[in-house]
Amino acid sequence: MAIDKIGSILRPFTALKNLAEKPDTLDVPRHYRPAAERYRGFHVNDLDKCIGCGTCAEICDNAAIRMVPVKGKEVGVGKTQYRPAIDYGRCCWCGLCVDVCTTNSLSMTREYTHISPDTDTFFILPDEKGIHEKDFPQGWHADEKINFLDLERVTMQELSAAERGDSFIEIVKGFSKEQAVKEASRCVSCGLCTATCPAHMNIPEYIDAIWKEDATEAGRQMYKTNPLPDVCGRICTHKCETACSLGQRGDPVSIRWLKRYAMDQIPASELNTLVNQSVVKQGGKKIAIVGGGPAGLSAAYYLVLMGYGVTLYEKYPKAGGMMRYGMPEYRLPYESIDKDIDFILSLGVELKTNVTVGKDIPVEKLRDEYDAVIMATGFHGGRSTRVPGTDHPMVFQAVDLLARITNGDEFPVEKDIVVIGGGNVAMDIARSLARMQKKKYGTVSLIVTSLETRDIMPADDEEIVEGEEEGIVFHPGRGPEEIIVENGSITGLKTSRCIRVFNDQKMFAPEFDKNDIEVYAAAQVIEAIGQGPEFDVFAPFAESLEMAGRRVKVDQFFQSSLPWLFIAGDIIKGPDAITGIETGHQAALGVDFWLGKQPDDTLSTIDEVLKIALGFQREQVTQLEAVLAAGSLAPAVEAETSKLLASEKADLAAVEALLAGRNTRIHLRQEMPRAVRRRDFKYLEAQKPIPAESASATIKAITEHASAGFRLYTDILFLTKSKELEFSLDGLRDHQKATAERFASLKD
Amino acid sequence: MSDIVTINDGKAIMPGANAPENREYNMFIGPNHPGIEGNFALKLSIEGDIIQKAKTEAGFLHRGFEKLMEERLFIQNIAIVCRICVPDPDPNEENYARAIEAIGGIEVPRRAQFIRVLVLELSRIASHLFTFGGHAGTIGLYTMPNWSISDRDRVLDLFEELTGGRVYHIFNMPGGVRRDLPDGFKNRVRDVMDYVESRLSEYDDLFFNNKILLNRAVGTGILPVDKAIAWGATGPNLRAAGFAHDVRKDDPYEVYEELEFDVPTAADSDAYSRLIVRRREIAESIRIVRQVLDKIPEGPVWNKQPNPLKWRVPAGDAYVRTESSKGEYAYYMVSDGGVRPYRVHVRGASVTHGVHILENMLAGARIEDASQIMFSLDACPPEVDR
Amino acid sequence: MNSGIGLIVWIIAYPFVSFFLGVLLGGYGRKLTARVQRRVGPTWIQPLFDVIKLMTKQTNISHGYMHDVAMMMLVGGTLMTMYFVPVPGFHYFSQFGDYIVVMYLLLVPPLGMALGVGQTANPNGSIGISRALQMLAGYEITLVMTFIGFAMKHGTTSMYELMKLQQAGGPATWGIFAEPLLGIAALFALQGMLNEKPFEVIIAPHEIATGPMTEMGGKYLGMMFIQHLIALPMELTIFMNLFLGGAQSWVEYVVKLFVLFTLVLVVNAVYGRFKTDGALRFFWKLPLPLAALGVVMIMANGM
Amino acid sequence: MSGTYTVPTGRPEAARGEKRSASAIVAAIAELGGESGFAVKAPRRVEGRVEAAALHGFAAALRMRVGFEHLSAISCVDWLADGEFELVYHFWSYRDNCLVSAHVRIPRDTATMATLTDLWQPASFFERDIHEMFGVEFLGNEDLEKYILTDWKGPPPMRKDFVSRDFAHDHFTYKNYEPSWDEMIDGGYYSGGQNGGQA
Amino acid sequence: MSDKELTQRSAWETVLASLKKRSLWMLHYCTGCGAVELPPTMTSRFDMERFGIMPMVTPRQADILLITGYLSVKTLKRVILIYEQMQAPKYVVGFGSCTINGGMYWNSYATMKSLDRYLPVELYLAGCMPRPEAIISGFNSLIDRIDRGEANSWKDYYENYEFYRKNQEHTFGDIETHRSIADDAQYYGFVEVTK
Repeated sequence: MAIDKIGSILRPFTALKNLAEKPDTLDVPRHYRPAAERYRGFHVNDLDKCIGCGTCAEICDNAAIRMVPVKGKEVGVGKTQYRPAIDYGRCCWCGLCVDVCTTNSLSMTREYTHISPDTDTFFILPDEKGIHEKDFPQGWHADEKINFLDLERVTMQELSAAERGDSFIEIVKGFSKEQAVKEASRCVSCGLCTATCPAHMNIPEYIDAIWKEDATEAGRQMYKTNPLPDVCGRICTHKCETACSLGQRGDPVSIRWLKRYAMDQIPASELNTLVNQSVVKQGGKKIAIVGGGPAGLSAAYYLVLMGYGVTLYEKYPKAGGMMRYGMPEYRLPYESIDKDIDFILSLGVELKTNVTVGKDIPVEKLRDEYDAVIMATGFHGGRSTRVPGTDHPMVFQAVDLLARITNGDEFPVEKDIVVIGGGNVAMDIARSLARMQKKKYGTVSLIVTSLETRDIMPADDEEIVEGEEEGIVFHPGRGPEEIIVENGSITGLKTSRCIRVFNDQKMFAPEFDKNDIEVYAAAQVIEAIGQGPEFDVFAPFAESLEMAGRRVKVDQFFQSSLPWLFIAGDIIKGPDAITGIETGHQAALGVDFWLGKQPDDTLSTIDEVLKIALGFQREQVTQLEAVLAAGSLAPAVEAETSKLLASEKADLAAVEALLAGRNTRIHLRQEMPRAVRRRDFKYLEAQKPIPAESASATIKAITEHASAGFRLYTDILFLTKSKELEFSLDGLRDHQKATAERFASLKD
Repeated sequence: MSDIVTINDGKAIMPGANAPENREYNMFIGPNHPGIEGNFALKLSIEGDIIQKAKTEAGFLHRGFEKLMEERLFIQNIAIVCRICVPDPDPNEENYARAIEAIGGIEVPRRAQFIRVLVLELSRIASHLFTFGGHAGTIGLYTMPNWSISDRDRVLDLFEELTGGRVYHIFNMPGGVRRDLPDGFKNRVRDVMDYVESRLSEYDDLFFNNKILLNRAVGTGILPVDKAIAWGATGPNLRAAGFAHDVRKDDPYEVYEELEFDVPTAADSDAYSRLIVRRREIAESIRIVRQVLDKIPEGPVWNKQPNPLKWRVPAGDAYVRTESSKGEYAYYMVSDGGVRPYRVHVRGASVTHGVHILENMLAGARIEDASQIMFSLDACPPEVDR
Repeated sequence: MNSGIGLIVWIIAYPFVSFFLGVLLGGYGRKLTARVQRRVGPTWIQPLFDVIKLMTKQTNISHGYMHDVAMMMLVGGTLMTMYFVPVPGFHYFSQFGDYIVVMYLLLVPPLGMALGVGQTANPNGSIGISRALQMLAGYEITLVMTFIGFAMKHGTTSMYELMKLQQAGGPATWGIFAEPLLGIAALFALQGMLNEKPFEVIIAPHEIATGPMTEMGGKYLGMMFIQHLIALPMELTIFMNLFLGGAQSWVEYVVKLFVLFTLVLVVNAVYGRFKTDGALRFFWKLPLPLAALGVVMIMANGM
Repeated sequence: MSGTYTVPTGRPEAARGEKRSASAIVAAIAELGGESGFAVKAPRRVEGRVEAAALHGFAAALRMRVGFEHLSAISCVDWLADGEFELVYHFWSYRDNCLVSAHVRIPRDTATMATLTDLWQPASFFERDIHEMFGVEFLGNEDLEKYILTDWKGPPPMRKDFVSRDFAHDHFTYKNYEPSWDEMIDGGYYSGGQNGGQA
Repeated sequence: MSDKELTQRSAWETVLASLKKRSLWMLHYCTGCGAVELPPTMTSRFDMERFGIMPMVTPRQADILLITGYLSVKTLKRVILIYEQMQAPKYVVGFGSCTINGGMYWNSYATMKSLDRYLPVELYLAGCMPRPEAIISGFNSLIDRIDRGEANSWKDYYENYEFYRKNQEHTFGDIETHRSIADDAQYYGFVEVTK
């Protein structure tokens, strides 16, 4: 070792050799010194790629990211107009936001210098260019190999093709507890699903509850907007999953299966405690609902909770509508339907089955006997291709057959069958018939043809795959030409190749290549190209009822041109169960509005805020009035206070008007992704820990701060986007400041 | 009274503020004083130029880390733990990650373990180089900090390339590390190691063999081995007393067991010994780094952990120790099975060196040596304050 | 030039010339040190900027009357000394005051500083002053000893005369070559006088927070800087006059000044500082005995 | 300061000798009598529970008779729901390279504990820290005056019922930004009132 | 600052500013973790002495007060005293997130959140912590501001002392100052401030 403990006088002088060498100093800042390839510099964000899920804001340990609504950003399935704004008065450049980004739109550049006396410049809305609009090379960015997010979903256990091929036992086995918790843990709680779900279910909330192994809470969250969670947990079209932010780079969360898992954990006997609704019978007001499908049941549920007397008319022997009569049992076991329906009925809904309104009981009678009628008759009429031969008795409508299967009615099942149609109903009937063929003949010989090619077939992909596993042969992209009938019996279906289904205007206008002809041998043909309403029931009002195309025209309250008649379900929107549930809910609210009662069952956040704003404003007015009444003010102060009082009163009126227009609630819920709403209120959480009871308690605590009142208004403006409100932001800001100061002076 | 600039508690003490016959007077060193490592203060009671009594004062850097960690998610804490010791941040990340791994039974891929060792040793080199600069500064040899701190910058460049950050790396994650080595990184590490090694001999010429250093440091601040153990000295300060305890050897973690290195010790336990032990540790660290580069296996660098927003660590507790450049660095973590740590206790290496050992050693020392003694202990105030 | 208008011009201009030289030397010193430290360093006239900055600061602290007077003493004393040190073309005052006067006057600035710093009541400042006074016991005695030797050898105490003698005799008679023992001792003393490492114990930022300068800010510190910059060439000139034969032209003067200062600087750059007692011990152990030996040898030769 | 405590500076006899395994240490602890709840938790980690009253005796015996010379740390955990503080003493043996963690539970409302400063000097720092951060009294420790939180007037901050976020909100003010991209967003950005701030 | 003040500068002041900007001394005080990037900035790799910037030991001598990151309340108190002891003109430079909006310690009970509520801040540098290059750029930016006569933030402290005092008191309760700010304000030629 070159160290001795004697020390040296001369050796230090070797340092003088540096006099002849070039200094070590870098010529910064004259020359920019490039940072490393992975440098964590300022953020950049591809604003178009970004979906505004806000996961970056969630993971930020410094609360440095705030989601702000950017103008011109389209809102759609799985997209909000919100984008992250970053506070460099908070950021610690850890890059967790980049690593967790669901779309990989967020990254960091190698830029590292920002100097300013103005703190406002440290709060930026990063775009593709970065803080100074300069082109710096990319720095820290997402790594292919390191994924914070769980991009792969937990595989759902299913019966194998062999096990399920000849039986109607439910295919999906459902999650085990571990699987459910694991799947639930994948969720980033962005709430894009809520925005997309027709019923706006509190999806992140119930997934969170499942993750916390609290199925009861999950159920409670579901029943807030969906009284048929058991059913939806099985057959919902799960549009939410297309919106899921995890789907951007991986598999979306299995929201539907999680819902099913949670509801499976709750026995029917506990449903009542779960919902925990005390039904107050109002008496007097009675509502008739025609159709016991999802829409009717949903409307019945919410109306009965609001205290109306509800009678449900169902033409089949059992309630459930398409859920029962249009879904094969292997997808939706009857117990599940019964569980949901029995619970709704147990709340006091009167069910009249085997009653066909319009035939057994005239609609006029309902009109006269009840205060309102909700018509939710659904799509029970199958559509026909109308090609030659469709009048043959061995040509069936899918919906009819499905209902017959449910009812246990006998019908012929031939050895070779062709199903026309590429939707989920076609899959349902094809797979049901395949099972029956297997049972009867031991083999499956079933062909499905559809206009759409495989990639654009409307049926769920897993349905097609499973169908193939069960032995169904698919011939997609073929249009039916003729059902060949020989000697009175069907021998086959002649098809031609479908060149395209939609024209340039995206309208349904199929074109065929008549030279490309194929014939599929079959003794039985099933048409499953869509369903339509049966408007017989409206016949008496045909003249007075306004129509919008093939559907009944309704206003925002789902009220038809006949004031007593509300419409819900497939006949105005859809068709699918979850949309039916939502329209039923909205129609119930519409009825309630029409009948002049304020609903208070499921206050949304905006309502709570509005109410608090109201309280705050009233408090202001009361205080000012009290001050004025005391009368001990100097004349100048008194004049000032009077002015203030007047303006406060105007504000009060504005808030009252806003609250009175209850329709805002209905529509706002659809426009605002829940998570975004939640994030907007995150500042409230940051100020106080969230009390266990409710978010509203939190918000109430906030109103104690006069200054927070102002924030409240800005949020209302954000939420309502109400430009009509008479106060502008700037005015409000000054106004609030002045108010605070004046109050301070008044107290002296 | 006029205001004078030595500030502490807003009071300035005049010489002879005590009774006139008493020659003892009080003097504050710090928090604003170049002779103090970081933001820290010494209250000295002096007679002549002999320190009679010394009392440390900390808390100027207190941020309440242990509290902040309880209010943050497990993943969020990886961004803040490194801030606890600024010159040598990586033992914090290491401890935090390893505590969670111990509680949750999380495996770390071997490649990641090697990378962690690489990071820890580079951090040790950087920290020691920093200390040399500080120590040389206390005796007024300002050429040395200019050299060693700019050489340290070479190591920081490596960190920047590997982790994306110069000082705070935020690189260790429970389950592994955040990124793999960049292309060609090994060669650049080798280059820098060669460079640092070549510079060490120049340091020897300028600094470690400098007659003035020996004049100042030999025999200054002696800490006998019995006292070193009794007062809880660890790390280089303990080894300078001739007691070869090294957490890397005696409580091995990551892959230290597979690497060959010596534990340098010295006998005299004075300021010079402590300096020389650090000087030799750099050489050992370079040796370790080279072995890591040779032995590092291919493979993944991170075992996937759950979605960070919904990441629960099972209930349990763990006490993990790491050999930082300052000494024994330990974390005691308790998890109650939630998404946030229930309690994290940070036992910085300097809680003994920077407080009681310093106080004990200053008593009886000359005022000129106070600063040198503090730097020779390499006390890091943010570790004390947290 | 040592009479008439030329003299008046000199008297007025000399402080500025000296200050300018000090600035250049100071800047050179910082630049050279920087290069040893492998960095670029400041501009060559950086000390000028520093002084301007300090003198234009709005200084509103004063620790009392003595504090202000002391600053006058500091700069005034240095200026006074400066006039008695002969430089090429200007030795008017050195005929009135010999080296003994210079030695005496050299004590005025530290005294002024002591008074001023004492007023500030800062313990760091007090320690710094006590260190400064202790250091005097080190380098001042050595310096005086070397000078006694010279005076004995040449039989004069006039710096100008000594300078002239050396210039007449050529480099071989330069003190450093003629009396190497005295020369080496005086080099150490110069290092101490200039307060450079390893004898820089007065400022010692890490120990006593710049000692006497602790309480000085703005104009006060500016005054101290000016004093330092004027004293720098002056102290070097004293050494030059005694041991390097002074200078006959300004070119020679400046060259010698820089060469001499370079010697001081390189030592400063590669060493740390002694403790106060260490520095004193060093002076008493090496330079002082050397000087004494030199004196003894001169006495022996003279006898 | 060295005179404040009569801290033993000599090394105990038991600290020298052959290296023992973790299970041998468990046995050695059991031999001390009274403490049988110790078990090997992980390699080089032994853990057990000790009654509060017995801790000092246990620690002394551990030092003198088993040879654990190094007090690595004293940690405190606030179990608010249980109404207890848990003090965890981490002892390290240089002889055996093994850590013994002794867990002690004390009631939260009357939190007192015997000091270990007479055995280990480092205990002084940890105890003062726990006193400051949790409010635990250490009987016999003469140096419990405020050290880190000298300017602090609130409750001991590490207690679970103290919420840092609340405190920060009540006592400090956050920035109100008026960013330049205000017009890029719907409704315009306004960071809110006095207490608005980000979160 | 304002255009008015710019135009009011005499030629002499302009020249003086261009000389004064060449020498800036910063107080050598590590208030927070950003200080770890100061040694590299001072030493040979980045060498800030090129710009005439040097570390200085006491507040009396310093022109720049660097707030290197977070300030615990305990340090903040000292920093305020230090600032008051510095000689005008003096410049506060805030390092990193923590001085702007609390940074990563936004929910800490022990650190202040916005520096400009306690002291007038001349410049902020973004970063956690700013790299030496950024620090040097920051100093250059400060030099430019001095050259242009814009670096007048310190005046605000004496003109609006009430504001700062109020915030200081809100955080510390009562704070004992060494200097009479009213006297200082008078000296600097501002309107007398009631203490």
